[in-house]
Amino acid sequence: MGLLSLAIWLPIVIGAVLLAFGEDRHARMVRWLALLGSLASFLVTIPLYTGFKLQTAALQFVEKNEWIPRFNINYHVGVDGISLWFVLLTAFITVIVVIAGWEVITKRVNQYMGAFLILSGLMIGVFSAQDAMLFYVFFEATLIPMYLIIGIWGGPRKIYAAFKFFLYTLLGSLLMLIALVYLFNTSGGSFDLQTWYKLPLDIDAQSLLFFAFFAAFAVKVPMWPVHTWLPDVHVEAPTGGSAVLAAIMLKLGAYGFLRFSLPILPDASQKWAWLMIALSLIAVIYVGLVAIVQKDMKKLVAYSSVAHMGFVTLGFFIFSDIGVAGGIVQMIAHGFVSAAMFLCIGVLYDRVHSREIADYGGVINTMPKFAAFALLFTMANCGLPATAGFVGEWMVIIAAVKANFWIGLGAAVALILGAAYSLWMYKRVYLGPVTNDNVRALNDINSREFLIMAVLAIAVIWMGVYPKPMTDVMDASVVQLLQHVATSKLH
Amino acid sequence: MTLTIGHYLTLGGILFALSVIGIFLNRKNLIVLLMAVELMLLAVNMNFVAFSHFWGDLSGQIFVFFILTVAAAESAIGLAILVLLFRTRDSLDVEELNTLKG
Amino acid sequence: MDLALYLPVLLFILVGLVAGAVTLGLGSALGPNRPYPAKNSPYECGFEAFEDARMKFDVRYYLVAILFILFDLEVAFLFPWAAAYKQLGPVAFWSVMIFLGILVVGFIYEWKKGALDWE
Amino acid sequence: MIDKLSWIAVYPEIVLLVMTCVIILADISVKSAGRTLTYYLTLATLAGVAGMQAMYAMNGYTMYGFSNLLVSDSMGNWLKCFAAMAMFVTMVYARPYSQDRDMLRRGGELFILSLLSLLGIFVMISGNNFLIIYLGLELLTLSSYALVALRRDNANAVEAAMKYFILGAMASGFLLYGMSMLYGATGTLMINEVQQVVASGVAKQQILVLGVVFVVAGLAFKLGAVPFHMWMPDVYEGAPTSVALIVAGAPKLAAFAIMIRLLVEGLLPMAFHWQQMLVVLAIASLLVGNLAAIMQKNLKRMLAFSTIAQVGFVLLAFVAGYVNNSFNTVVDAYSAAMFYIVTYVLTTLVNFGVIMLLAREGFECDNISDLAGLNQRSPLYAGVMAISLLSLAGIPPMVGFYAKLTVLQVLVASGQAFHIGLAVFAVIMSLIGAFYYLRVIKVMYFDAPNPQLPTKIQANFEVRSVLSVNGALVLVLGLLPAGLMNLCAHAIYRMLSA
Amino acid sequence: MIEALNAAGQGLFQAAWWGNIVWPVIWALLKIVVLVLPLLIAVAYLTYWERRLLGFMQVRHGPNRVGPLGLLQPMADGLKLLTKEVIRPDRANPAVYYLGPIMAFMPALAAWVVIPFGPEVALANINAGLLLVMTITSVEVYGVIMAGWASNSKYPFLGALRASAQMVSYEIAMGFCLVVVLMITGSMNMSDIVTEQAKGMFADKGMNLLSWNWLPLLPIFMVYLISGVAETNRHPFDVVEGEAEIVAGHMVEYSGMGFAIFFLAEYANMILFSVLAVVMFLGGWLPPFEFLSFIPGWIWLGLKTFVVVSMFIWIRATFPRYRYDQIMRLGWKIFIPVTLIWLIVIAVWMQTSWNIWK
Repeated sequence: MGLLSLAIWLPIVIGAVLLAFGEDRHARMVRWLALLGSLASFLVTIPLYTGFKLQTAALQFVEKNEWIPRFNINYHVGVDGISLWFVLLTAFITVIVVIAGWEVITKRVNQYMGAFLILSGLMIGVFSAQDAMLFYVFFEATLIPMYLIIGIWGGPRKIYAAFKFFLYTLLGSLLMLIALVYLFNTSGGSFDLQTWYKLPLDIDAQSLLFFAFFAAFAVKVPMWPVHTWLPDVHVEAPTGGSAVLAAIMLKLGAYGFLRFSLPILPDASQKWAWLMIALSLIAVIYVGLVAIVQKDMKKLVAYSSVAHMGFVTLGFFIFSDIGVAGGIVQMIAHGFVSAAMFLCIGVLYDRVHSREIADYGGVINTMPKFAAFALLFTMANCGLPATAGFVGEWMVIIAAVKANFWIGLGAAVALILGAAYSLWMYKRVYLGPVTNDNVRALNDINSREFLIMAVLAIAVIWMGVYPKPMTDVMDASVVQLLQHVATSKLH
Repeated sequence: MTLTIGHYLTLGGILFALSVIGIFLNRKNLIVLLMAVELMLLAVNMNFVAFSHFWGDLSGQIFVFFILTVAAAESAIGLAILVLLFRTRDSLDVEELNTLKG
Repeated sequence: MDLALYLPVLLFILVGLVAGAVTLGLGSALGPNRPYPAKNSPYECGFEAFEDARMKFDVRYYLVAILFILFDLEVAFLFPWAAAYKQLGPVAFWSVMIFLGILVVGFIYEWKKGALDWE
Repeated sequence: MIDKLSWIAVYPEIVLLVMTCVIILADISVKSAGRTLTYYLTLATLAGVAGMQAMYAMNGYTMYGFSNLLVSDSMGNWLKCFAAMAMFVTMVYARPYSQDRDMLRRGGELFILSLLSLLGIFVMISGNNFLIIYLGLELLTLSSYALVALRRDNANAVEAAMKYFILGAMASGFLLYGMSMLYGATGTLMINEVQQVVASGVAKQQILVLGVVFVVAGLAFKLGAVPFHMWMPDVYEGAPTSVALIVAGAPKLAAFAIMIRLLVEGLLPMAFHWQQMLVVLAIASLLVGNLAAIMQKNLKRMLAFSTIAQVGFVLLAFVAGYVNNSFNTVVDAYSAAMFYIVTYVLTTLVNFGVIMLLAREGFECDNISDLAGLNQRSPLYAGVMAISLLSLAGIPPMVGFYAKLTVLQVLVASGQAFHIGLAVFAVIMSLIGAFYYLRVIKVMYFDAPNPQLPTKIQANFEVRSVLSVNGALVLVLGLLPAGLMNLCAHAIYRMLSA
Repeated sequence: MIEALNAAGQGLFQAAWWGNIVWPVIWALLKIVVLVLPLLIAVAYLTYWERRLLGFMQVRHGPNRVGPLGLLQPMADGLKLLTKEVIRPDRANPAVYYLGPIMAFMPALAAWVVIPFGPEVALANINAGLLLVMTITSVEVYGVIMAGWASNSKYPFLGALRASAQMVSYEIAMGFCLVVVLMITGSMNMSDIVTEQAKGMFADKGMNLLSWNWLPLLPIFMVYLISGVAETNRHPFDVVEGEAEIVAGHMVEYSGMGFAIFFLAEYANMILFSVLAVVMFLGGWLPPFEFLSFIPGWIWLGLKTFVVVSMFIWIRATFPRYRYDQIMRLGWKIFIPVTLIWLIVIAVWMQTSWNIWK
């Protein structure tokens, strides 16, 4: 079993083992086991980075075994520059989430931890699958643990949220399934992505397929106007669920564009790029505006996620190396930042049990350490230089300006909006005098929370200051991707 | 006028149609329903015998033999269920078969 | 097969029916007809008939009817076999032995289950 | 003289028959409330027969017996093997439930009739002649009618039995009428001869079409396709759950088999006609099944409508088999249908197993709300149920996903725009389907349990272990579906090339 | 002479196109009348004979006033019944009420169509004779059920249920008996059944008597005779009309000719079952010993039938009445197993080299 398989299956197996613990009297042991498991899973992914060969776009750590020979479906996994960081990010965030749920979750701990570990393995599977059906299986399977996480440990309207999440994403992916099957048939019986990259397709077929993929990935990203599930789900999901959702699950969609839409359907991508760019701009500007007026912190961050993901898709569909790379960097940065933002809200929510901005004020007075971290993450969220958020956003804006001034201008406006809602929220929640007794009674973060915050803070700053390791890894793959996009597949 | 295969088939068809109508339109008595079911099988027998004669092939008549058997077994079970039904609800009215619906 | 041979059968059935009907008709015609309510009421030991006579009755009668259908059918199955038994070899023998074997199993079962008891 | 091969071909059936007779006689002396002896003999028989069928299937010979009346081919053997296994599992689940409901005190009819219906299934699957298929079918359905009415003091059960009986008898009538027309058009009852005659084009087309129409209608009745589905919800709801499972499980395999035998082996040259009918049936089934299922409060009724919807998918696979006189997708299509039906049965067993497990004495787990908080009462059973429901919804990595995938694949592969449209339609319908399956999961996981119910769920060792294995199989086959898929493909390939 | 008559008749209608249809009908009707009239007389005198024989057995006279030795008694009875009122209860269903006795009477007559009076001498010497007998006699139960149901009165209803259940039960045993006879004969033709009995080891030695079916099929013969008694609801199986219990069973409400027809049907059935027993088991028209073959066959048939009928009456005089549960027990738990076992015995016998029915 290769390293990559280990990264996929170790958390799943550990998660399954956790599920076998029936009752909550083993909670303590379950927590430690989950932590050890997630740490182990994270450690397994480290060699993927250290052993990764730069300057090549080829897949690495490839494993290919027969899985369903009847449909020529293979267990084919491998990472390239695009997916490597997501694998690491996933494993990393899982550790954070396990720690974050340490005390908060008291009922059915084993299922909570197990679900996150399994989810982590499945998402790593999505990022490393090189066979379309394998990708699809992992992609869909992630819905199940997430559905349960939202539904069991979520807020008051959890059921609505869970259904909305599941059915929205399922609809999209079912259409994608037909696209996959169609590609399977036209490629003469293969689900292999590398084969599909070489597959000639006429423009009509490409367009239809493009929209089928669009249905799956745009919902997942989520792009405007199919983003409406996200705020609902974020509001109701438990903190850990929100963090994973924002940090990783949204990336599955954007990653799908890179793996499927762009290289398989270059002509359709070019043809419909205007639409994608338009939707992305609407996302960043309109959704940014929507975010400003939110009264609920989680909703605000959720809308900000939509806006940030708009940057990502914008970067992708400009088809320049800096744009695509910027999008990817933005995704990773957003992974850290949004996870951190949700965890911050979780810290407050655990104490006050409210997410209304109006219920807070002057938190900095009672929780100084926490407020400092929160400030850092808020800055990162609005893309301040030297934080993680800066790098990706600027790369995308530069690419946009190069391509078309007006697009660039729109993106830049979005940056200002981002600053506006992030900082305004920070001001209302943290700054100023203490407004009510709830806030007065707050205790500062404990060592466990401090640990999480610190780790995330380091990551955010490091990404902002020294993003080279990331861009180095992805360069070759991005170039190759753009070659795919540039090569017409029309016969 | 000589009898052709068509006559037999028409008769079979009429019987079959009658039984189907009997099953769908009958709203009064379950026994009639059971009789309609039997009539349906008889219509089929008509066809089989006619075709068997037409082709000079005995297998059709063997089929009829078995259909008759099965029809008897079927009516035995049908009657048994009917008795149970009558015992549980004192009525054989088709309209009253409405506890199960959704 | 000569269908003409069956003409007497049909006629005889008709004659049977007609004979019955004629005697009955003669009886009505020749006999007096002086009805009155007491005479025309159903027979009952001395008192007025109450409730419908077509009442619920013992379920065992149904059971007998159902068992009869099944057994009579077995007999009907045996008829052609028996008619041809002389010409057929051991195959016929064994197939009917299997048939009867299954029948016997069912028979024993219903016997032991008390389906044949009338006490 | 009957040759040896004939006997070899039906050896498992003979064993089943003899053992059934033995069990009938043995049951007379059984005194225990749970019919212990009958039960274990039944299980042993089922296991033995399943094993024999598996052996036959793996040998892969195609044997014709009794002047070609019967055929024992690898497809049939596998189906029979699965049917026997399904019956085995059903019996394990059914015993505690039935015992609680006083269905075993008077006699072991539950087991005996189940064995007889399995024999009917076997005969149906083996039938190479209209007569044999009909006889098998009747053996199956007659046993089923009696089974449904097994709780004779329960008004619902008896009403369900009556409805089942009337509609079932009518279905048989339709099928027979169709068969008589086919016989009239071709002059033979042998399925392969029918195909030859039809292919040669001598037969009268109108009579043939009439026959096909009635045969398809009869089959649709048996499968429960809309608009011939009326009996299914009532039977599922009214019958004792153990019997509902007997009706819902193994017989579906037989229904599939006779579809293959009649439509594919017998009437492939008429594919154009029956496929048109099946399209209508499939669309209606998907639509009605899924939409009606949403409105159900009764769990068993919901499962009935979900079955109807699943049947729609199976029919879709048949639609895509033989398109434009091309045999390219034939194997794919019918093996997809077979895979679908086999996995469906596997999954249904889990559903009903859990329902029966939860239904304690005096309390039926009939309503969806009765499952509330199952996860808190027993994570294992909740998990097993969730897996099976997700499988029915077609969510990977459950096996139901691959079933849908194979059907979609063959629909798209047939290359017709219309078929791709059908695939899209089916997918949208399965999205609706996902909604009501998820609703059940929601009830199990998100709702609080009814405080009146015991927190612990009692189950004997057999039920626990079989249910766990059964549920795990839904998942494991989802992770590694290759074996079963190949098996179906081989079976269908051999059947078609024979 | 008969042939000549037939030919003359044919000639009579030859000219017309419908001659081919009408003459056979008339001819058949003539033959039926020739058969039915003596039969009805026989039935009438059977009642007389029954009463005389019973009287003799119970050491009393029986009817002896009307005519010499009371020989006109049946005529007087008939006349009396004919002039009695036919009552129909108000609640009764008229059509079915009147159809009941007719349906009971018809099979007792119609079954005679296949009875052979000599070699090839039968109204309809058809191949499916045995089957026809079985089906036509089964119809009788309809008469009983109709009468009981149509009367819409409790006693007839219960009586009809009992009677039909009983008849139906014994019909199974009887059916098995017929199957066994059929097996060893290989033909459903009644004439063949008789002629088959003329073969065999003893028949070759002139001892026809011992070659008849009754000997090898003794248990079947016994079952058949007793079933015949039960089928006709005769004593000792006459609980359906047991006076002490349910008055007169399904015929309670009938009076005058309605009752008379049931009565006639019962006696006609007695004769029918006797003659069937004779045909199937006692060699039909065959003489018991070869040296007696100068006596015409129909006389032998009549004699044998007379003996069997007398046995019916003898049974009545001898046995106490059975309880209903005993009747059912006898039918289901004794006769069916016995016939089944003997069926198997015969089947095995015929497979061995000792088969005497080759």
